[in-house]
Formats: sequence, structure tokens, C-alpha cells
Amino acid sequence: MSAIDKWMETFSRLLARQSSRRSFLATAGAFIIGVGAAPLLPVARAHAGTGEEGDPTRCDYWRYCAIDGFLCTCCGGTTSSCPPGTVASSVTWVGTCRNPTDGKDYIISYNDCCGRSGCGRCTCQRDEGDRPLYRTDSANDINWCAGSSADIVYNCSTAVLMGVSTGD
Amino acid sequence: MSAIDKWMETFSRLLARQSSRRSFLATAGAFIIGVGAAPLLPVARAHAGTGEEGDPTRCDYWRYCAIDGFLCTCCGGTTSSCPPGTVASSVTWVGTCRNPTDGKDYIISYNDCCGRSGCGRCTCQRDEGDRPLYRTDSANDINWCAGSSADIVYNCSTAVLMGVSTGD
Amino acid sequence: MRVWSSIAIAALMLVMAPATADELQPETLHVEKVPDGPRDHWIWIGDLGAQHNVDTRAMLFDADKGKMLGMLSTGFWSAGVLLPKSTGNVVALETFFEKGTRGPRHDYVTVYDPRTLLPLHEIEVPPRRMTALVQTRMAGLTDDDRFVAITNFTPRQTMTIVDLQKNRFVAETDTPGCGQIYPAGPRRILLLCGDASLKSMVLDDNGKVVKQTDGKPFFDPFADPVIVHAVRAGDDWLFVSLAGYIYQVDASGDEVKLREKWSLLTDGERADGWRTGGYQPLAVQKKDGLLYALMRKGPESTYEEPGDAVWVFDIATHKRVAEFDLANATLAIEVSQDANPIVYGASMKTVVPYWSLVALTLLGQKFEQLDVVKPALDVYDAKSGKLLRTVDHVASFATSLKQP
Amino acid sequence: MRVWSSIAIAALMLVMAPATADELQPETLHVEKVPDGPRDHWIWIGDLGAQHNVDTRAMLFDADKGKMLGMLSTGFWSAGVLLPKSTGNVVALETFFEKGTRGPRHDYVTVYDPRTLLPLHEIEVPPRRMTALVQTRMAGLTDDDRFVAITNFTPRQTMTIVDLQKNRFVAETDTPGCGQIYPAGPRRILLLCGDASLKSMVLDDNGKVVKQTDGKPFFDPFADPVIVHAVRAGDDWLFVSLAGYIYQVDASGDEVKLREKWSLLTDGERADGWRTGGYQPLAVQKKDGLLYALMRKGPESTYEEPGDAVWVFDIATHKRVAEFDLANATLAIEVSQDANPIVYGASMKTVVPYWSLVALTLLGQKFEQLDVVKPALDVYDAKSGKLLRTVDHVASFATSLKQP
Repeated sequence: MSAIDKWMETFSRLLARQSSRRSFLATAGAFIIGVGAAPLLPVARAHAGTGEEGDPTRCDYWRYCAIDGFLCTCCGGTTSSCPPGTVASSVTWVGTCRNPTDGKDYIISYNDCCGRSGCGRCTCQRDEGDRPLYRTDSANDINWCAGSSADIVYNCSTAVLMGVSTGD
Repeated sequence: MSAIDKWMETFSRLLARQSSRRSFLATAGAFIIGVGAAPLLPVARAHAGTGEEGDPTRCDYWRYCAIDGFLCTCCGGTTSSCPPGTVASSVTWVGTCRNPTDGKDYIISYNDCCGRSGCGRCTCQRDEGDRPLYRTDSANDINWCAGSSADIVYNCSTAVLMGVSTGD
Repeated sequence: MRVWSSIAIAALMLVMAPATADELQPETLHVEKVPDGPRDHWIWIGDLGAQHNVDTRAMLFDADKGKMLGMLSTGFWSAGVLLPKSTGNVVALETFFEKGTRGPRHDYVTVYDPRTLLPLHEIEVPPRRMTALVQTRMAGLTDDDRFVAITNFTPRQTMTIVDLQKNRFVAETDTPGCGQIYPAGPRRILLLCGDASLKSMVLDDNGKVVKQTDGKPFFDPFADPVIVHAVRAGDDWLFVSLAGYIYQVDASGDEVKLREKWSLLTDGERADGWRTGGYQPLAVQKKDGLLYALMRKGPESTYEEPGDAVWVFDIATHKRVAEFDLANATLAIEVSQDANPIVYGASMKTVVPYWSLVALTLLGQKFEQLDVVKPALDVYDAKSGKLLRTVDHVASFATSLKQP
Repeated sequence: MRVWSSIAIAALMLVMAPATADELQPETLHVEKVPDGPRDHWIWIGDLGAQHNVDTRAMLFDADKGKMLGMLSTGFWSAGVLLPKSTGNVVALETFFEKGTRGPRHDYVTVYDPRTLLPLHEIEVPPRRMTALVQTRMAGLTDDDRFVAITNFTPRQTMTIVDLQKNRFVAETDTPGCGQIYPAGPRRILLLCGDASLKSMVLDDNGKVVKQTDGKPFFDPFADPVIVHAVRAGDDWLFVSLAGYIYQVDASGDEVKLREKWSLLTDGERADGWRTGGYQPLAVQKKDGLLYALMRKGPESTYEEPGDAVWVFDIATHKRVAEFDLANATLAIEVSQDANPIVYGASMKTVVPYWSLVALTLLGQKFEQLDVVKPALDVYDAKSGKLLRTVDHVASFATSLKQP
């Protein structure tokens, strides 16, 4: 379930209240079910031979399960490269995401790209396994540009594949 | 006619085209007339004894006829004062606006307030009598903070009443 | 100055008649001061600027009038403001780069005059301040308002101490494994550590750490971590966990200890996925000992997504005494401390009505959630939960609230 | 480093198995370069940042792929980029304040490498650059790409010359009454003056002004002023007036003269209120000698509001040869110069469909126009006017377009 779908859920609940309070919509329940069922992010296409499916410029792409930021794929970079003119952070947080193609769990390193203002495109907050700041290994709220030579100016986030997880 | 109403006009025309192209709305004409007639900014209240009517926090207020920027009345200032922490520009552009209460034309000085980031509230573009940059006396596109001790950081715009215009 | 001066003179000599009795009188441009009077319902909104986090701000609003009173420009990714009650000053943690986004970095603790909002002191500190999506608890004031403690992260963890009486940087201390800051006495602060303990540090008159006491882990950082935002009730600090438990710690002794663990939720509510939401989900109304919690329903990974309800608890009895729904998806709440308390909500208000967005979705139209919301300040009666007003366009991305 | 280091080591030593043949292979993080290949359909978008004009940018897009290639952070209220063809470099006019929005101001002409987008040279210039809502013509390159001329306004009007071969500031010259800059020869620029003339200035090898020739007024700045954005066709510059006339000036001789005045509009269209709209309403497709004009209908005071149609004129015959409607309200247009030309539009796309906004208005719902639009890049086939694609989220406030 993507962040957008999840947020839509919040909206739907707010709607339900407004509806019942104001009696605006007689069929509020139907609306809510309808929204929940609406395929907001239906894209799923396989990359021939790569063992991956999905669109890396969309928030529902499998590697982004624990991300929070702007997707570098929309900013001049890729899932494993920073846009021109930026600097890659050297330390970062990691997440474990399941690749739907092979059903395996992979370790993903969400390195930030730094030294240019926030790209502002493809905002993506998924937060699966995200932990508060004192759990630095798993905290996506931290501006990880802190560890880069460009210092703390944040541009976008990558999702670099590190290897298969053997479980935790 | 306020900037918002005017812009709505552009939208309505775009709509008309989309409608006719896509045959989405059978009653496009009615929609457009409806929008044109919709009282988007209906507030008009008289300030007792001041000889002015209207709401200085709204773009349709009479003094803002030639303004382009954020209204200081929404940012901690008034029509004749800058928000705390800012610096008033010393040079500026002027406009001539008709006061609906007494039917007279007044000279309005649109001094910018400077030294803090753009306030971002109550954006208002009306541009009556606005002239290109080389007509510096009437050019609201110029960042007039250039003349202030805080230099060019723009926060918001005032609309200071200078006097009655004897015509031009 | 040929042409320009002729035009300029034309502008300056614009044909103006002397004002007569029935005409509006000419005005003189001036700069406002922040007004006097009760500040019970004033609120500082911390704006992280969304993609423009080079340009963060702190915006001051009068919630009764729904009016903006002024703003600070606080540079790159600020951590909101600190508000020492004894001076009334406004203290901001500011970061600048010499060339906007590049070049050497400079961090300041800037002290602003509360009436003019002009800088009184710009105290340069080591350029190592931690920046995170959560702005809360990145710095703290000692209870006597004398010292500011700041969390640093490079990713080495240290703490900077600034003296607000002498207006100078005091020292940077290593604080391995520990970060966020919680005041706990005139010259004492607590740091939240990765092993789930609170370390106590006592400062002397010069700001030097003269006593350190390690705490014991008071929660399980793996099974049920607490968020770093916490609230104070007397000598206690109340932390909330992702599973909806309150870890109430007693900070009165040298060693910080868990006083009790209690639940915001029934087992059924927990099973349904209720938990707190947003970046600043807790607030305490001191007089009546009430805890206001911003709530949402959803999987654990949504613990920072906006909440849509406020539940009110009696801190002494742990009973839920009230609840109310919010008008908009909300990221932070605060409550006022006067006799007629209000609840502030930093929300993401939709730019068109909710129902129209749902209707559009059902019609197969696509739009992006973040495109259809704008930050607003919602004001509720704290007793009835009634929405009193919504103030629009308060920020680009409002994640924190602080009451003077 | 007690706790932190233990957690960090845990993170670094995360249990990872060696990759097998059928598993995805580990990747190495790196930094991209701007790709090689045809740049015929690339476009730089100038972003003024709306209320965040401390943080302006220039964003590079591939219009065929609808893909962002990279961006520059250009500091406070930049004036877009200049693109010297001979070097391929990207030149930005940047302004910074030592403390974000306060403290000493520094202006730079920064030269970026076109492949790495990293600064090659940061040439400090007098901190007096003019800033205006219109970004166009605030600076210009001589045709040989050797010198940059910059308009200053304090409000004293001067001009700064920078040498792009020696990468140094050359001089600041008084240019009373004159401002915007139009190249007109290898070492020659024209300045638009308040008396409606174009002053010619010739530079020597050191960037020194060695010849100045005043022009005659070529339009009436009071009755029918031209906008400062203008386009070049051969030796001519084409200016458009608020009443929809083209003032085509011949810049080949020492003294700039009006070649002819012709009309974009019929008398009927003029009476209906048609005129150009937005901040950058003209573009020239050189091969076929076509002028693309962004049009709107409305009173004179709306001359900078977004346009909703493009009209195409044969510059030689002055005849309108084509027209097409735009998908979104548009603030700037540009046209490519290849065999299959496209028209770029910097637009304000509604976040939900137009018709739903109209429907909501009819239902009595209120919303703010600026709340329901986001900047987009629209790409049209220049011959058919067909919308090829719309790229969303290209900026905060896009007011200028420049083709490499």
C-alpha cells in the first residue's frame, strides 16, 4: 500500500465524518469503499531480464519501501546514482524490501544526494521499518547529507541495492 | 474586476475548449457565464468614518489597483506599515486608484518591505497602469527592495495613501 | 541620469492636490512592532519549506484573530524556535552556506527581540547541528533559561552549549549514542540515547557539564520504540511509543527512571491500528493535567502521517476523558494554558473540498495528494473540540508548533 | 561512540548473503553526468521560487523524454541562465546574502560545466544586479560569447561587464536611463532606454566600451509601451507592444532604427482585447522565419497574466499562418530550432480538472486560484499544435525558458 493510498485513507475517514455530520452524501460508505478499492497506482511492468518490475519513478516501486524524500529517478539520477552536480552521502540508513519478482528480501541503502536545493519532484514517504532518530541505522527522518562533503543541503534520495537479506 | 476573477476568465476559456473538444459538458456556455457571474470576492464593508470601504486583506481592496506582490496586511503589517523585523523601501512605484467611497482618484505608493523572505500570503496581482521596467515610475515588476537598506530580499508590499490625484 | 532622473522626478512630483477636509489624509510609511497584550493564544509555526528548505521560517500567529503577526527567516533547515520565558526573547537555530547551497557552512544561535523581531545577538556555533524531518527536541533550554543545548550529528554525536546570558558559545561535548534534548531542572538536561535510556547532565554557572548520570533503558527500542517528541508534566516526561503506550519517566532524581507505562489504547483499538500520527502528536494542558494526543488509524509505518482525531487523557487516571475529530489532516498539535484553552493544529487542508476529491477519484481522474493540500492552522476549543477557525496559507510545510 | 557505534556496526554488517546467479546484483552508488547526444529538445526552466525566492533554480529537462536531467541552485532571485554556444557552458547570475536574507550581499557570475553541472568559475561582481519579476533580458552575452553584460539597479542604473575568457569582472559603467540588454554583434550590445530608444555599445578586446551611439525613440512609451522581452530575427529585434504591435528594429547599423511597425491583430481582435500574455510571450523559429506569440484576451492590465493560445506569424509577410489553443494557462513559451520543432510552454496546470473547478464554483464552493495550480512544462508539436506531453512539478514558479 503506497503512501498516497494510505493518505487517501485518512482523507476518506475525514470525508466520512464530514458526510455524516453534514449529510452531504447519502452514500458515504460506498464512497469510502470505492476509494479504498480504486487502483491509484496500477502500473506494474516487468523490466526484461533485470529481475525487477515496476516503475522506479513511482513511489510504489518495491525498493522504496522505507524511503522518505524526493526520488532521484525524477531529478536527473537513478536508483543508484545522484543527479549531476550533487554529491552522494557516505553514510545513510538502510531498509529491507521484498522484490515482488523473485519474492526475496533485499537490503536497500537510501543514500541521499547533496549540495543542491531539494529537487521537489516525486515526493515519496513510505516509512516501512522507519525508526526514530536514536535508531540511526533505520531512521529516514535524519538528513543524511550530514555525512557528505557537500554538508547538509539535501537534493534527493536513491535506493541502492546492497544484496539479499538473510533475514533478521 | 480582481486578478482572480480575471484569471478565472482564462480558465473558463480553456474549459470551453476542452469541453467542445471532448464534448464533456453539454452546457459549457452556461458554465462560463455562471463563472463570470459568480461573486468570487463579494466582501464590501464600510469602515465607519474612514471614508474607505472594503477589506485591506483582500486583493479587490481599492488601493491595490496597481499592486503585484504579497499584501503586508496579511503578513503582520498594514496598508501603511511594514511587518516587524522588516525594512521599508525608500523608493518605489506609484499608482492611481479610485476610492469607491468618495469617487476620487488617489495616488498610492506601493512601498516594498524588505529583509525577510517572501511572506507568501495574500498574493495579489492587479497591474492597472503597470508599465514595463524602463518606465521605472510605474513598474511593479521591479523588486523595489533594491533601494532599501536591507537590499533586495522582498517580504511584502504596502499601499500607502499619498494624496488626491488632480488628474493626468 | 538623463532619462531615469526625468522619470523619477515626474514620479516624485506627481500632481497631488492638498488634502481637503472630506478627503482621505496622506499616510506615513513605518515599520510595525509586535503588539502588546495577552499572548495566551499566540503560536509560532515552524516551516521546513518543503523543497525550499534553504528558506525555512518561523511564523507568529494570533489564533484568536486568525492574523499573522510577523516572521523570522531562519536559513537552512531550522529547528523552530526556543522561547525563554524570563526574557521573552525568541531564539532560533540558523544555518547558512556562504553561497546559498555551497561553500562554507555557518551555524548561529540567533536571539531576536520579541517586539521588533530584529536580531539582538548572532552567536556562531560549530556548524554541526543535526537536521531531521522532526524539528522537535533538536535543542533545549535549561529551565532557568540560561543555557541552550543543541544536538549535533556529523554523524558523530556531540552537544553544543550556548550561554544566553553572556551570549556566547560555551563548549562542544561528545555525547556518543545520545541525541535529543529534554530539560529537567534549572541547570539540567536529559539526552535520549540509542540504548533507550535518558542520560542526565548537570551544568555549572559556566555551562560546563559537571555531573553525568546514565539512565536505565526504559523501553524496548526494537520491539516498541518511542518517538522523540515528548511532553512534560511536572517532573515527568511522557514519551509515546509506536504501539500507543505512554512511557512516563520520573526525571526528579539523578537517575532517570520509568515511573509507569500506560496505554492510550484499548486492546481492540490497538488491534485496529490506532496510534499517534504526525510530527508533534502530544500536548499537555497543565492546569487540568490533560494529555492531548493526535491520533490516526493505520499500519505502524504510518506513524508520521497526519492524524485526524484528538483524544484527551487524564494523566493521573490514564482515562480517556474526551475525543474530537479534526477538520483536516494534521501534522502537529499544541494546546494553550489559559482558562479558555484552545488546541492548535498544523494541518494539510485540501484546496478543494474532500468530497470533490473522492468524487473525482471515483470518476477515474488522477491527481497527486500533495498537490491538493496547503498548510493551514486550525483552531479548536480545547474543551468542546469545536473548530473555531482555520487560517490558510500559514507555511510551505508546517511541522512544529510552539506556544510563547 | 558507545551506542551509536554499536548500531552503526550492526547496520554495516547487516546480514547479507553472497549474491547467487538468479539474484539481483549489488550496485555501486555514483554521480551522473549530463548525458551526451542531441540537445535539440532540451530546455532550461528558470524558477523564481514564488515566496521562496531565496532559493531560485534553473532546471534542465529533456522534453522528448519528459525527464529532468539536472538543476542548478542559483541563490536569491536569479535571472535564469545564459548559454554561450561556443563553450557549451552554463552561466548563471547568482546572489547570496551572508546570513540567508541578511548581512552583506555577494553577486556572482557562475560558470558551470555542462556535463558535471559543477561550478568552473565563480566570478564576483558588484552586488547591484537588477531583480524583477521578468527574468528575461536582465543580462546578455555578446555574440562572440566573450563578454556578459548585466543590468544593475540600486535605483542608479549601471552595467557590469564580465569577461568569460579570462573569467573576471571587467568594469561597471553608468548607463543612466537605460537597462535591459540585447546583443547585436560580436562585441556589441544594445540597451533599452526609458525614452524608448536603443543605445548601442561596442566593447573592445578588454571589455571596455569604446563606442556609444544613441538611438531614436522607436515607440511611444506612454501611449503604447513595448514589453522588455524581445526576440531576434537576423539583424532585427522584434518588440511587442501592449496593444499588439510588433516594433521591428534594424540593429545592423551604428544607430538602431525602426524598420517597420506591424500588427499581430486585426482591428477587430484589438477591439476584443487580444494581446500577448505572460512573461516570455515571443519565440522565433529561425529556419522558416516564424514568430510564435503567446496570446490572451483581456484588458491591458492583464498583459502579464497567462496566455491560452499560440498564434504563428510569418515574419516576412506579417501574416498569421497558424494558431493553436494551449492545454494550460501559460506564462512563457519557446520553440526549438530543429527539423521537427516543438513549442515549450511553462504553464500553471490545475491540480484537478478545469471542469471540476468550474462545477465547484457553481456549487458555491470557494477556493483560491493560486492554490489549485502547479507549474508544468507542456510540449506541443510546433507545426500541428498538438499537445505531445505535459511534464508535472517542474518548478515552484517558472517564468522563463531557455533552449541550449
